[in-house]
Amino acid sequence: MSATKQHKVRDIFVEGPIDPDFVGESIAKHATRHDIGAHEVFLGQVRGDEVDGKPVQAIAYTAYRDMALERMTAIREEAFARWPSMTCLHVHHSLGTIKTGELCFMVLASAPHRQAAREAVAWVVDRVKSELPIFGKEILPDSTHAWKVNR
Amino acid sequence: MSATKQHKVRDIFVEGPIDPDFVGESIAKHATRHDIGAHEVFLGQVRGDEVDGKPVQAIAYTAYRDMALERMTAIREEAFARWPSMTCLHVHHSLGTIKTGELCFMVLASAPHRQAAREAVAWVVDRVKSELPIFGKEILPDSTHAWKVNR
Amino acid sequence: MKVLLFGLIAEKAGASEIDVQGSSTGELRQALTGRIVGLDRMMYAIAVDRRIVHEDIPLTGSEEIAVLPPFAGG
Amino acid sequence: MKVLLFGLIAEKAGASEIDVQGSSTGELRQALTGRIVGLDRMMYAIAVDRRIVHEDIPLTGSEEIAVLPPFAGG
Repeated sequence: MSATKQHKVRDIFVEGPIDPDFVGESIAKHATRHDIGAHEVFLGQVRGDEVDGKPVQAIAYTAYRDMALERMTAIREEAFARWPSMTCLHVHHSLGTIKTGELCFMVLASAPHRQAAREAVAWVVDRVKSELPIFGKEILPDSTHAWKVNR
Repeated sequence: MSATKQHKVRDIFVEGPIDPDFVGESIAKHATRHDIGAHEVFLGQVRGDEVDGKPVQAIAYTAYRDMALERMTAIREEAFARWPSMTCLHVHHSLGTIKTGELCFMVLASAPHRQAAREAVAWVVDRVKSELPIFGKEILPDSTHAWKVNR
Repeated sequence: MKVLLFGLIAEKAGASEIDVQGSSTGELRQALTGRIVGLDRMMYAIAVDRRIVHEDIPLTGSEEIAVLPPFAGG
Repeated sequence: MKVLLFGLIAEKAGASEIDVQGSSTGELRQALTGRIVGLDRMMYAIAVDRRIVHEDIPLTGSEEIAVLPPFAGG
């Protein structure tokens, strides 16, 4: 009976890569929402960057889970306050080893019109990248590695 | 052997709604491109807006096909010139009757980094909506209809 | 010359193409207004060879002409 | 007090947590530098109860403390 709305902490983390089919399934679930006119989706894919002349073969992701989920809950709340017309916001991030070419990050926003969905996805992606304590070890050939840092 | 690059006119039109599974399949095809780090996707879904107090049940799309494809080819070329790092751009639009809740429009851009993919999708979506001769008849209950106009 | 019609305008004309005469887009607009009831109160654009033309330009009769109501793609 | 370590810093320390003493975040930084070789040349942040703290604040010992290298999510 508190005056403050209780916000559920959702788990955004999935073990292993995000299946491209999951993207389609996530969108399909919104077909019953007749107030939605626009979905905007961002997907992060592991790039085969060269590090010291060696191509990245995979990124092993770890996270400070409890802090990441607390931060994400705050970001979600702020996103819905900034774009009140947004009907849904789904965020998923991989943990564990994700190979080059596989998907590791998904943000999906849905709204009646494109402007809200577009702006919310851009804003949420940027906030997640800069504020969530997620760490990436770039796996290189010959059992070497490097630590990824977001630009 | 012409000095001018020959640009293929691609058919963006599909008969009927865009299957959400097709979105996942389109993304999955890029797993072999190790220079891609970001995919941005826009999806248009038919909204159940009220028109004169009656809910839209479907939109029947028609197009001036030849002009639409010519315009789209020009938009594609300009998009690749504006965002040279963009690796791929896929655009699909439905023709025929698309029910409320179904998808009628998809734009997918892929790039090494998110900024190019994000900006290109926003720009292409806006250009398609304002420049492609596509017409939408909103089907209402009782065999009535209204003609949709983009805002 | 043959003129392609789309959407609301095709519906009002009861046809997807129509034969009208005109040696310029201005003359064409006048001829169309006489043939399609209510066109003078509608928003539309004329495309000549698949490009929208706002000015009054001469026509030879060999162009591909279309009358386009407001776009609704996306 | 127990301090959680992540990523490159956990790797350098050879552990995902470490026991160090300090009555403030400033003292904690000094204690960590003595325990983790090369930490003084690394970029890192200290989180107290899951919030990053830039100032020097007092610690009672009951807080959840973590040492975080640069983020790489997305």
